Amino acid sequence: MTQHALAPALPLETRQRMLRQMLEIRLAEESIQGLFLENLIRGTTHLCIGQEACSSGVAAVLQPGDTVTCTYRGHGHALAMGLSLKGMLAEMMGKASGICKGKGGSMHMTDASLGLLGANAIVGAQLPIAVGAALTAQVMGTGTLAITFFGEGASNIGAFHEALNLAAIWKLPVLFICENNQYGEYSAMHVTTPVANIADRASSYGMPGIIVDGQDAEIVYDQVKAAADRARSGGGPSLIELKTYRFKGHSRTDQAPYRPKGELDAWLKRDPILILKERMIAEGQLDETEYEELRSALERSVHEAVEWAKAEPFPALETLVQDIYYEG
Amino acid sequence: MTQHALAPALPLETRQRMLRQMLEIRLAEESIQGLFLENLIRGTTHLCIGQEACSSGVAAVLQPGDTVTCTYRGHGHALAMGLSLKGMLAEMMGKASGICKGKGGSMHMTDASLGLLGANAIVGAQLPIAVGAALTAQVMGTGTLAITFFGEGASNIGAFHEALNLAAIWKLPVLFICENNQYGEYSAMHVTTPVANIADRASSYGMPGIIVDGQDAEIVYDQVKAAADRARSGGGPSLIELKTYRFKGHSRTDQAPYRPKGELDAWLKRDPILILKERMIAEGQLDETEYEELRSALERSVHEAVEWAKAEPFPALETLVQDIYYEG
Amino acid sequence: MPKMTYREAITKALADAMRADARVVLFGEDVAVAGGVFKVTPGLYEEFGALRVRDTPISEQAFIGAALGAAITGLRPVAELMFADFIPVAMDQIVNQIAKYRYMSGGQFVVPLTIRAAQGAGAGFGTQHSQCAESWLMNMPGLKIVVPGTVADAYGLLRTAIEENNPVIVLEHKVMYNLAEEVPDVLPHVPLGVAAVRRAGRDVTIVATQLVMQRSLEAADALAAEGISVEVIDLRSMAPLDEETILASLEKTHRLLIVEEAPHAGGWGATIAALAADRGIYLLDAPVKRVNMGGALVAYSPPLEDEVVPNAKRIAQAVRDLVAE
Amino acid sequence: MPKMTYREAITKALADAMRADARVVLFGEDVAVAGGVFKVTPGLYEEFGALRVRDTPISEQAFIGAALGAAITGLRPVAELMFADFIPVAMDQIVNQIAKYRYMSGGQFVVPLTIRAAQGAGAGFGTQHSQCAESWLMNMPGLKIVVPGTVADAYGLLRTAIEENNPVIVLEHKVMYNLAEEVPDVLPHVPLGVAAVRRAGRDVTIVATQLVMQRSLEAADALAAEGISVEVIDLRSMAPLDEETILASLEKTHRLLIVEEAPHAGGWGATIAALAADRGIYLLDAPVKRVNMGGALVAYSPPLEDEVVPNAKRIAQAVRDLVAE
Ligand SMILES: Cc1ncc(C[n+]2csc(CCOP(=O)(O)OP(=O)(O)O)c2C)c(N)n1
Ligand SMILES: Cc1ncc(C[n+]2csc(CCOP(=O)(O)OP(=O)(O)O)c2C)c(N)n1
Ligand SMILES: [Mg+2]
Ligand SMILES: [Mg+2]
Repeated sequence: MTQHALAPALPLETRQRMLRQMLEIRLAEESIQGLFLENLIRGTTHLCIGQEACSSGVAAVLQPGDTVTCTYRGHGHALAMGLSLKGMLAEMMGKASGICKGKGGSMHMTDASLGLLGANAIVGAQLPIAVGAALTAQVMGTGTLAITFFGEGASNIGAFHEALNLAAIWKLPVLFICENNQYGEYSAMHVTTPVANIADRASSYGMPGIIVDGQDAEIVYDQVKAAADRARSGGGPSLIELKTYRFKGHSRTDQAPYRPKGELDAWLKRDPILILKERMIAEGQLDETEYEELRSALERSVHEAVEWAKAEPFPALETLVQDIYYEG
Repeated sequence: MTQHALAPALPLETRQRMLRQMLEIRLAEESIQGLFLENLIRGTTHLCIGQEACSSGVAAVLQPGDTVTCTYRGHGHALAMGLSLKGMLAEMMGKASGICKGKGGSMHMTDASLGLLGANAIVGAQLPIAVGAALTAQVMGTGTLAITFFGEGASNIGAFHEALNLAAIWKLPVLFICENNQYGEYSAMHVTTPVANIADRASSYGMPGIIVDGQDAEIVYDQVKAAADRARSGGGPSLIELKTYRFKGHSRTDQAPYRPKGELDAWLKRDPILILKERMIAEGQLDETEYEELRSALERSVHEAVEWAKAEPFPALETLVQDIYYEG
Repeated sequence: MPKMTYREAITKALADAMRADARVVLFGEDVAVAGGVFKVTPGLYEEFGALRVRDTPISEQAFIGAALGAAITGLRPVAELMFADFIPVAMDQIVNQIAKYRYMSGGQFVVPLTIRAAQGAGAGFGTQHSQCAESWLMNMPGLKIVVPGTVADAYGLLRTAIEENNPVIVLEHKVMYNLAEEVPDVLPHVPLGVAAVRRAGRDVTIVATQLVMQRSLEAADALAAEGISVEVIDLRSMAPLDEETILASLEKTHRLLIVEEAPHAGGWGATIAALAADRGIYLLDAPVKRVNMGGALVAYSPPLEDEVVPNAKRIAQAVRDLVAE
Repeated sequence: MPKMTYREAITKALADAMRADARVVLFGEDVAVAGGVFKVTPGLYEEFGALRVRDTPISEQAFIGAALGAAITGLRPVAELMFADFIPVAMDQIVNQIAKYRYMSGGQFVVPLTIRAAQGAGAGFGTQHSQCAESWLMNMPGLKIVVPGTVADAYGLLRTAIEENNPVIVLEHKVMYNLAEEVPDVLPHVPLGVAAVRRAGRDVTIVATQLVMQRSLEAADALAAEGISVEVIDLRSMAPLDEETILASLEKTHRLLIVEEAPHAGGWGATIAALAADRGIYLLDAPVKRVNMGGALVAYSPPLEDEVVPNAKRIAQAVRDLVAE
C-alpha cells in the first residue's frame, strides 16, 4: 500500500478540463436534487456532490476503448466520461430521449458508445461485469482497460471478493476503484467493516492496494494512471481506495442526521473543486472572475439542459416491451 | 499469523482417543470407498483420508453446546464428534435408520444432538450458517462456540467473505477452519487462488489468521484451543488454516491424475495416524502389537457396522414427503 | 375503529413479537439505529437493545445464512432483506439451505425464521428495485410465503410468520406502506394458508394480491354500477395455497380472472389457473383469464411504470370481456 | 446413422461453435485442463488454448457476471455452472443483470451469452444436487431457456444458443449424458422456441421435457398396446414457449397431461395448464392433469429418489385416468 500526499502538476489544459467537469457535475447534481424535490425525478437519486475529484481524476486516465461500470451514485462518472447532460437529465425524468430511452432512470446511466457499460443498482454486481469487460480486452489483445467504481460498503459483499479474486488469478486489466465516502446508507464504515482501509483488502488477492486522497483530482489521476499503465501492460489488476466524502445524504431526502457534528464541515474544507481552483489561482492559472464566468456559463448550460429535458416527451407506451430481447 | 512446529504433549488419554478416532475414520472411509464401488452408496462420496488430524484435533476442543457445520467431506468431523458409525453408514446407503433417515446421504451428515448442524453440498454455504449459530451463543450468553470447516477452494466464494466479515464486526464466537488440502476438485490451489496462505485473508477482517500443521492432531488441538478460548471469552472469531492433504481423489472414482509426481508420496510420509502413532511409540505409550490390536478391533467394528447397515431396510415411500415442513 | 398504516402495522407486529418472545431478534441493513430504509423499524433498537436489533454489513448471503444458523439453534430471527429484488443475492441460502435444512437432516431441525422484503412497482425505483418475488420462490417446497394486502394482514400475517416453526418469506408491497385503513383495537393473528374473500360476488371471481387486489376492489366497485358482480379473493399466502376458497368461489361464479403483478410466463397466477383447469374444470363457463405484466419488465419512466402494473381500468375491462364470453 | 451420446453431442457443439467463431470462449470450474466434472469439455483446452478455455475459481457470481461483461464487449462466452442447483448462487447476476442488461440500457447492448448447467434427479446426488431449474427462471423476461431432451437437440439447441444474440440458459439433464441415440451425419441447428412432436397420437397430449419426456414415450408405447394413442410433445424451449404446437395438438386430442420433473406449485407445467385453460379451454374434454413431484423434495435414498421423479408407470396410469374422464 502506498499513500500519496503531493499532487503532481498536470498540464494546464487538463486542469481546466477537470475543473470544468467537476463544476458541471456539481451543478448538475444540485439541479437533480431540485428536480427530485419537485417530483420531476421519481423514486430516488444518489448524489456524488463532494466526490467529483474521483470522477474527474479517473476519467482523465481513460483511453478510447476503455470501459467503466459503476453504481447508482454514478452521475459524476457518466458526465466526466462525456455523457451528454441532456441525455442524462432526460433519462432521469424518464423521457424518450433519455440515454436509456427512459427505461433506466437515475440509477442506470449507460452509454455504450462512451464505454460506460452501466450504472448498477445492486450493490457489488458491477464488479464481476467489469471483470468480464477486462476478459474481452485480454482475449482480444486490445490493450484497453476496464474500470469499476464501488463504495466502501460494497467491499463487504460477496461479489466484491469473487471479482477481485478472479481478476487477480487471470491477471486481467481491470482497476477496482473504491470511493470510500465513509458511509453506506446510514451507517458509518466502522459499523459494518472491521478494517481501517478498504485498500488493505487487496492483500487477499495478491494485488496492489493503493490509498489515495480522493479530494484532489490531480492525485487521483496520478495514482490511477500508474495502476492503469501497469494493467494495460499485463501487470494485472489493482485495488484503489479513494478517500472521499459525500456532502449530501445517501439518497432522496436523507439529511444524514447520523453524522457526527463537525465532520461535514471538516470535509467541506476539502471540497475537490476548491482544492483545484485554489491551486490554479495560487499558480496564476485562474482568477476569481474567470472562475465565476465559468460557473455562470455552466449554470446556464445546466439550466438549459434541464428545461430541454422537461419539455421532452415521455416514451410511447409500446416501448414498454421493446428492448427486452434483441430481435435478429 | 503464527506458525507452530512443536507439538504440545497432550495427556495420554487424549492421545489414545485421538489415535483411535483417526484410525476409525480411516477405516470407515476405506470401507465407504468400497461400498461406493459396489454401488451400495450412490451418487458421490468425498473422503477425508489424510485429513484425519483436522477432525480429531478440532473435536477435542469441543465442549457441550458447541456446534459444527462442515462440507460433504465431513465424515471425519462427524465421527470425531461422536456420530454413530452405524447411523452414518446407514445414511450413506439411504436406509431408514440413517442419521438423516436416508434423506441426506454422504454429503449431509447431520446430528443435531451432537451439535453437528449439518454437512453442506454447496461450497461456502455452511459458513454463514455457523455465524448464525454463533449469534445464538452470543445473544443467549451460552459461552459456546460455533466451528465451521471448509476447503481452501471455498475461500474464493462470496459467502466466505461475507461470513468472516459479519462475524468479525459482531465479534461472534466462531472459528473458521480451512482445511487446505491443496486442491479444489481437480485444480491445485495456485490455479484458482492468488495467495499462498488462506490464513493471510484474515487481515481483511481484522481477525487473527493462524497457519497450522494439519497433519499433527496435537498441534491442531493446541492452536484451535487457543482460538476457541479467545472466542468464548468475547475475543471474536479467528481464521485457522490447517495445512493438509487428501490422500485420495476429490470424489467418487477420481484417481487424481493432476497431481505432480512424488507429491502424494511426500505427504504420505506425513500421515496423521503415523505421526501420532510413532510419537506415542517413541514415548513408550504404545507398541506395535497394541496398535495392531486396536486396528483389528476397529476393523471388526467397522465391518460389523457395514454389515448391519447393509441389512437395514430402506425408508417407506411415504417418508418422501415427510420432514419438509414442521407440523405443529 | 382507529386508523393505522401498513407500515405502522408491521412495526407494531415486530414490536409485539419481540415483547412476547425474547428469542425474536431482528437484523438487516440499517434496520437498527436508522430504523430501516422504509422506516419500518424505528424504536425497536431503542426498546430491545443492541443484542437483539442489529445493523448488518451489505452482506445478504451472510445475514440470511446467519438467520438460518440462529433459527436452528434456538433464536427466532427476523431478517430484513430491504428490496425483494435482493432476494436473488441470497438465493442459495433461501433455496438450497433454508428451504431444505429440515428435510436434508431427516427432520432434526425446526427452522423458525422470517425474512421480510419490500416488493413491487410503482415507486419509481426502476428495473432492479421494483420486482415481485413470490413467483421466483413458489417452486421451492420448504418455504412458506405470504403477501399481506391489507393493514390488518400486514400485522396478523407477520405475527403468525414469526411464531411459525417453518421459514416464512413475508413480501410487503412497498407502495402500500402509506396505506391507512381502519383496524380493530386488538389486531388478530392471521393464519397462513387461508385466503380472504374481500368482496362477495356472483358473476366473476378475481384472485389477486396486494396492490392489484386493492385495484381489483376498485374495479369491482365500478363494475357493480354496470350490474356486474365481482367476487375478489385476496390470496394472502402463496404457500401454502388455499385452493378450497378459490374452488368454492368458482362454484358460484363459474368465471375466473387472475390479476398478478408479475410477468406472465411462470407467474404465480399460472398455478391458480392450473388449479382451475384441473379440479375446477367442470365449474368453468369461460376461459381462465390473467391480467399481468405480460412479457414486460418494469421500466423507470413514469408512464411506462404506470402501464406495466395492472390498474383498475384494465382489470375492469378484462372482467367485462370475461362476462361476455 | 452413427450413434452418439448426449454428452458427446454437447462436446461437439462446443467444439464446432468455437471453430466457427473465434469470439466464443468457455469457462467454468475445472472445464479446461480436467475436461469438466461431467466430462463434457475434454479436448477443448487442448484445441483452443488457455486464452479461450479457462478454469475458474469457485466463484459463480464472479464468472457469471464476467460472462455478461464479456458478452457486452464483444465475446460470446459460454459459462458452465456445473450443477444447476448452483444457479441460485449466481442468481442476482442472472435475474437482475443478465436478463435486464439490455432493457435497462434502452437497447444499447446485445447479450450473446450461454450458461450451461446440469440438472435433474436420478444420479444419487441428494437434495442440493438434483434439482431442475427452469421453473425458477421462467418468470424472468430477458432470458431464453432450453432443455434438450434428445441427443440431436443437445447439439442443435446448444449451437443455436451460442449463436443467439440473447442470453440463453441451457439446462442439460445429468442422467441423460450417457444416453446414446442415432443422429444424422450432419447435425442441424435447432431453433429456440419450437417444440417437437416426438410421437403423434389421437387420444391424449403429453407435454414433457428431457428425462420425463423419454419416460412419456415409454409410457406411450405401453399404452399403444392397450389401444390408447398418445401424442408426446417435447417442449425443448421453456422460453420462448411454443404455444401453437400445444394448441394444435389439443385440437386433435382434447386431453392434456403435463409431465414435469419439478414440484407442483410454481412448476413450469402450470404455465402450460394456464395456456390450456385460456386459449385452449374450448378444446378440452377433460381436466388438465399434471404428473410431477407434488410437494416433495429430492431425497438421497435410492427408493425415495426413484419415487420422486415421474416414471413411465405413473405417467401411463395418469393417461389412463385421463382417458376415463
Ligand atoms: C445487494 C444490495 N444490497 C443492498 C442494497 C441497498 N443499498 C443501496 S446503496 C447502499 C449503500 C452502499 O454503500 P457504499 O457501497 O458505501 O456506496 P455509496 O452509496 O456510499 O456510494 C445499500 C445498502 C442494494 N442496492 N443492493
Ligand atoms: C457453489 C458450489 N460451486 C461448486 C461446487 C462443486 N464443488 C464441489 S466440491 C468443490 C471443490 C471444493 O474445494 P475445497 O473448498 O478446497 O474443498 P475440498 O473438496 O478440497 O475439501 C467444488 C467446486 C459446489 N458444490 N458448490
Ligand atoms: Mg459509501
Ligand atoms: Mg481443497
